[in-house]
Amino acid sequence: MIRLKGGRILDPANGRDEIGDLFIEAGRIAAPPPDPEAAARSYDLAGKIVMAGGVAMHGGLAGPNANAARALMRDAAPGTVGGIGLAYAAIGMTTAIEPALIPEHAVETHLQLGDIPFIDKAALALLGNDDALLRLIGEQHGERAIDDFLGWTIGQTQALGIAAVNPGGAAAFKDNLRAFAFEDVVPGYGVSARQIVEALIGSVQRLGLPPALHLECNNPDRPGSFVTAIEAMEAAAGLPLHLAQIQRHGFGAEGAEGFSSASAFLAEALAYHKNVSVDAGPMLFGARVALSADPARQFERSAGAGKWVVWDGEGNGGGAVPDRASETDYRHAIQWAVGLELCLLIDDPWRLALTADPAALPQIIQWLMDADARAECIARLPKPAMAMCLLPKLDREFSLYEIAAVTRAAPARILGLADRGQLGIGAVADIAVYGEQADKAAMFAAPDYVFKDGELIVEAGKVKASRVGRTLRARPVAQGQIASWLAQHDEALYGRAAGSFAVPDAFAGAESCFGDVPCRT
Amino acid sequence: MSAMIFTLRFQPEQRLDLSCLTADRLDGLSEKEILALPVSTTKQPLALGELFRVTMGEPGAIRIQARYADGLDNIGLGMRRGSIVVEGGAGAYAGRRMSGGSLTIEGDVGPFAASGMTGGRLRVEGDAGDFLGGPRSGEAQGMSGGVVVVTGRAGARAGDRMRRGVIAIGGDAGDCPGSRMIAGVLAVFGNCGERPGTLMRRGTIVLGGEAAGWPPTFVENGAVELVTLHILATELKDALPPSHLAPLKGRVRKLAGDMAVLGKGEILRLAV
Amino acid sequence: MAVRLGKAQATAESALAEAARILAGSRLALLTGTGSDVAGARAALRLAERIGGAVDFRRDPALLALDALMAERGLIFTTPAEARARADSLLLIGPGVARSAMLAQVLKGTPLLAAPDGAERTTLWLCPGSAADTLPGFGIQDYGGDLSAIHGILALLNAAMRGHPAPGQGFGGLAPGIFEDIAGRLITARYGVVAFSPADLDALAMEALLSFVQALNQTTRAALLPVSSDAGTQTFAHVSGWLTGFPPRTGFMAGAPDYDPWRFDATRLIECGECDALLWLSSFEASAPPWRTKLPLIVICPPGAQFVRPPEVLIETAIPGNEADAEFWSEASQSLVAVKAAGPTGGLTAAAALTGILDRLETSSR
Amino acid sequence: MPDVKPRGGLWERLVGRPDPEAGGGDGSALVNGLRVAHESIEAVRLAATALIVTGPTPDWARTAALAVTGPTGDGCDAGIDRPLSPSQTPDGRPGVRVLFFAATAEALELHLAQRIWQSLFACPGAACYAGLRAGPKILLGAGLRQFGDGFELRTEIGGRRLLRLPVMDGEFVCEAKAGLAVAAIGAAALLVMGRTIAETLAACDAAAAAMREMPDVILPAPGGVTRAALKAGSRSADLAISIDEAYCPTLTALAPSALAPDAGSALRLAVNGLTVAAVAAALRAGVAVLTETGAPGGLIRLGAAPSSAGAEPHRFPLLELLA
Repeated sequence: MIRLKGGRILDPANGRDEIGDLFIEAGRIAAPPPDPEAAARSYDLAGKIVMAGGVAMHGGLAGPNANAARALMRDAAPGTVGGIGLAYAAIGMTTAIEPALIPEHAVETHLQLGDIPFIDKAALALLGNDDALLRLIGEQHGERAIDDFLGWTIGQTQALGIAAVNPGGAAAFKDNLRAFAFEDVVPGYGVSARQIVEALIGSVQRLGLPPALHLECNNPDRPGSFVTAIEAMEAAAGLPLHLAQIQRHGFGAEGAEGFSSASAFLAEALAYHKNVSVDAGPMLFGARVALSADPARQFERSAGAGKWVVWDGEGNGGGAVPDRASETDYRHAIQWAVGLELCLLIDDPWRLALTADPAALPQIIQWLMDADARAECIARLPKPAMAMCLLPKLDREFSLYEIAAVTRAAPARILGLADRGQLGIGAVADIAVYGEQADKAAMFAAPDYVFKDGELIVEAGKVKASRVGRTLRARPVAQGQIASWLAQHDEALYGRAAGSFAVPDAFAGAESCFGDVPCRT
Repeated sequence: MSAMIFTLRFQPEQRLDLSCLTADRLDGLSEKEILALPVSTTKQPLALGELFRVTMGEPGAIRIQARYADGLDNIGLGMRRGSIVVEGGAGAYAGRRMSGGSLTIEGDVGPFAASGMTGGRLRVEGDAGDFLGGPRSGEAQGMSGGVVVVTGRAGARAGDRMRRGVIAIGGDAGDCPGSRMIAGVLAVFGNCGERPGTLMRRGTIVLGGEAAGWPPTFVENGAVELVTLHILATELKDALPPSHLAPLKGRVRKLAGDMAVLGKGEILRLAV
Repeated sequence: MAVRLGKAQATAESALAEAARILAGSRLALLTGTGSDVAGARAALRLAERIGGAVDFRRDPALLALDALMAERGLIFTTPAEARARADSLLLIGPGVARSAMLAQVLKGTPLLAAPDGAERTTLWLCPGSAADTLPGFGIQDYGGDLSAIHGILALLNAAMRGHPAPGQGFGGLAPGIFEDIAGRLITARYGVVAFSPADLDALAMEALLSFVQALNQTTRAALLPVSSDAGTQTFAHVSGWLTGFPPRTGFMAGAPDYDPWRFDATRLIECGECDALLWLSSFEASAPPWRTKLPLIVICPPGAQFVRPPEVLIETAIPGNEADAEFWSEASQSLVAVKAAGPTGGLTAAAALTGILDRLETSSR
Repeated sequence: MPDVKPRGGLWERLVGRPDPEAGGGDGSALVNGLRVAHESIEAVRLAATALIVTGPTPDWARTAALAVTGPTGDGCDAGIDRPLSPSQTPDGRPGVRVLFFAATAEALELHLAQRIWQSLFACPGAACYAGLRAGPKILLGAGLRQFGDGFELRTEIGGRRLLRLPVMDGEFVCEAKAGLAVAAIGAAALLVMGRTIAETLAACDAAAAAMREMPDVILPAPGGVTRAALKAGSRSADLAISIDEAYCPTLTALAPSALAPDAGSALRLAVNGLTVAAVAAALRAGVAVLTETGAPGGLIRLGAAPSSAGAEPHRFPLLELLA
């Protein structure tokens, strides 16, 4: 038994903010033993902040688009799976989600996830532009068929849930439609984005998948994109829905440049639609590679880029486009502000998951906790851009408790991962211990201790133990009646056996790395 | 103060990485520290002092005395100032990413000389290998500044994806000189191989002799005298013999291309 | 499945120990061959890192050029399945596509997604060479053309599509007007796919094709479909990508991977005598190194390879997907797939052999 | 630069003028019979640059230089600095170094663009390069590119970024940017008074010739000498400037005069230069010729021309130029 003694425990899931002890046994948080002094190891955490290991909701960890980004970054510093795992672990994030597993590339995605060290992973299978789903909806095969198809997809791809990125839009892009709004119809199917979203939300709910539908809406980054996001919220009709990367939908068309912050509208709509959770990933300035499973958006972005990868898959596809976010650029300044505004305007931390590249997260936490740090950055940005934003007027500062919520408790709850993001008895002993510092960026960049499954993996910036985590998956009960339809469909259209991309329970020569997450009932 | 001289005593069983021999890297180092600099390119470690005799001097003026065919890599890698003279040949990546100063190789150089160079002067008094001034595989752009003069021949793809600067080759060039050029000036005073200027977007290729084969997407645009080539002659007047440069001041035939892509480049043929 | 030390039969244990001894004593060991499955590639990279060796499982210059193009300019491509279902206009370049079973799969399909009314696909073939008759029954329009003039042909095709001035006469065995004709068909297509085998083209020709397709996408939709079938090397490139950040040719002398396709070219390393030990890994086919060399040689491949000189260490292994479960690159889907062994033999896998060598190194270094 | 003298109040006009007759005690000096006043020449800060104009022959280079420096009376002083041999020009052809001065860098860019497009572009064989390469950069031929209508080319050689515009004899080559002279000054003017018009003009001609020989300066007035004296304001409310009656020998009885009593003529010698040192050298060369001419040559008084220099003009004490 390990004892973490006398730290300030910040555990919003259990309503705790108090000085106290934590006990770890067999990789889990344990009840205090009769004799606390008998613990085999004890860490004196007086003056330290103790939180659950972080949960990164929207990682961009693995798969063909990560490969494309690596190729394009070859002359800089391409990321490796080892680097990804280390980067998360080093800042105390112990679970990360690949939010766009492309079913046809499920094997490679899981092979890569399996090679990411330290942390636990999970993937969300991407649907919504694939012929099978569009056909099932368009030809009105009914809810049962769609449920079956989703269940089958989860099983084949060993995913935790379902995601959709620009539903219908990537399919329409193959038909040369360069923009696709919520009510637009995919040529050839007669199905609108609304219908796809409604079908997926309903089916995910009926299957009881741990996370709600993880939706990246249509028309991101454009002026007026907030309307699309609000349309999606309304389409959910009270059922759980998660809107991913919501900062890309916080734009209006006001001002001389026709591009402005509309985060207030989004935040107001969110306050009303309590069934909707979001993740927001405020951006940093500097060089970056835009990764996405949305080929339409990636092609739009490629204009002016020196090099870029865009590909059409059977469903989504995607691409990677390197660029640079510049402090002198009007649009980039607005985009930066909107990401932070949304976090600051959303009152309910339980419906907000903070997401960012691990290298960026500590800086973003600082901006959220420290209005002066924001003001410093605002002062460097174009004044006309800041005039079209709310950020200069927002003085909210996140507390440590709220940070614990949006980086731990809320994402775990949104994902349906009951055993993490919290420090209650029986929870997975994923724990990050930070030394309190005035500079929050420094504080969150370098935890004193990180425990994964009760094992000390990072101490004062040094790796103490290498380990490979689990990949979390759901196992919904599906009727399986779709199999024969799919077999016929894939053979006729694609000339392949349905499920040729299936991921086995264990890869060759290895033990199964999967951990099952119970479905909601 | 006098030059700092490095004399190779014997040829080792591996290539050497001599990127440590630049003014910036040597400044402020003691002789002992210099002798301990690693030059190995395999897992068998080698220190500079195991192979070279060092005469201490001013790191801003380096002389490398070595007859080791093409085994000395990365000479002048990233150099920003000072001068380096190699009495002998150099291997791959000579002058790669250099941004200032002057590097003179008195013999031949291997592939990727002046790769990614942004400034300074590289002079090769022998032949150069493939991809002179080009990007390393996987990099988005080649040379983007500075002047390269090769008095002998150059290999294939000289000036590949070049963006700025001047490359002058006194002798012949291999296949596809000026491939994918973005801008800049590449002058080949001898003949060249197949398809000069393939996929060039902008930029200028000067060709003194014949090409072994032409891309069909360069179109004839008349014969004129061009002041621009007078400027090039001035730039090169100390670097190449007057007999090479004289035709630059005469009439040249202009080919525009590559029409397969943007088509804003030109191949200027001398002595027509 | 045999294990040999020179000409002599040996135990796996002694072979692994001998291989470890050779590699541990090397100054610069080269790991090369025709590749392996995911587990084999992963183990080979771990071994290379451990011994500070060089890795070249990208010996095919064509695939290397495609990697470089992706890194330098990017790519715009689609998958075989999507091409089959959607391409209403298919342009084949070069004879190499005919060797691809994947391409035949694409041709067999009907582009239901592009033309729901059942319209036929238009398939054009440029420079088919002697392969012109190898894809019968697909109604392919054969334009002819001389593959050795492919650069000029692609250049004229690009110029025609952009409306740039270019000589109006024929080129490379193609009649005048053909370039406008082909460009016009792709511009008016709903979804055009340009399929090629990297083996037929060099880096500049592939870049010309990419330029063509990128420019087409300004007005209509089109994508490239590179056709390559080499499971072992493609698998290796993927695994190397996610583990090291680079496809092979990489070196691990300094610990961190150093990507340098020129320096770590296996043929160059051997011809210049820069490496002093050779590990040949070829999991899918029984093949021997193509070089005559006196270097100490370790071979890991299925039974049946013919050697000029018996390797110092020969470890025969099970064929991935056939004799052992494995994950590897599938030509048909152009992605990694997990394959259950058709007839599992329980024989040693490449991954097990390589991990075995690594274990011996760890033991001896302690 | 027009010589504009502020119109003062009545008090200044009647009392404030320096008395040209006050001798000895006013600190002036007498050199070769010429009274050199204890005054300071004031020069204004200007934005300036130098260009190298080249042509196929020395004559065409000179023609091009004259065309581009031709008087326009538009607030830009331009002139020839010196001819250049082929070995001194970037393209190895005969050339001429020319200087341009304007009130601000923005105005200078505007004038250069107009002059290059209107005269150099049309001049056969002409090309133009930066004559100054250090300092902050200004655009040469700003907007010239657009006249290329998409056929223009850009080439960089030897650190010079060249714009190449197709013309009927090949290409017009114009460097994209030039360095701005950060310490340029101008309108530094000597006021020369003499007995007769002929004597005064001859002396000024000789002085101007000596001044022009100096590097990095121009004498912006045609011939280097001007007779215009101007003041700010006028009796007519519409006019900003008018003649300055104080310096006109025909008005000595009608208005307070600033002329020496015997002076039958006054002329002004103004110089612009890229540096303070260059202007000082040119003034010194002029003063040397004038003092050598002195009273025997009919000169009476050498003073500083009235100046309109702004708040912080650069001052050259006249007596210090005697050395």
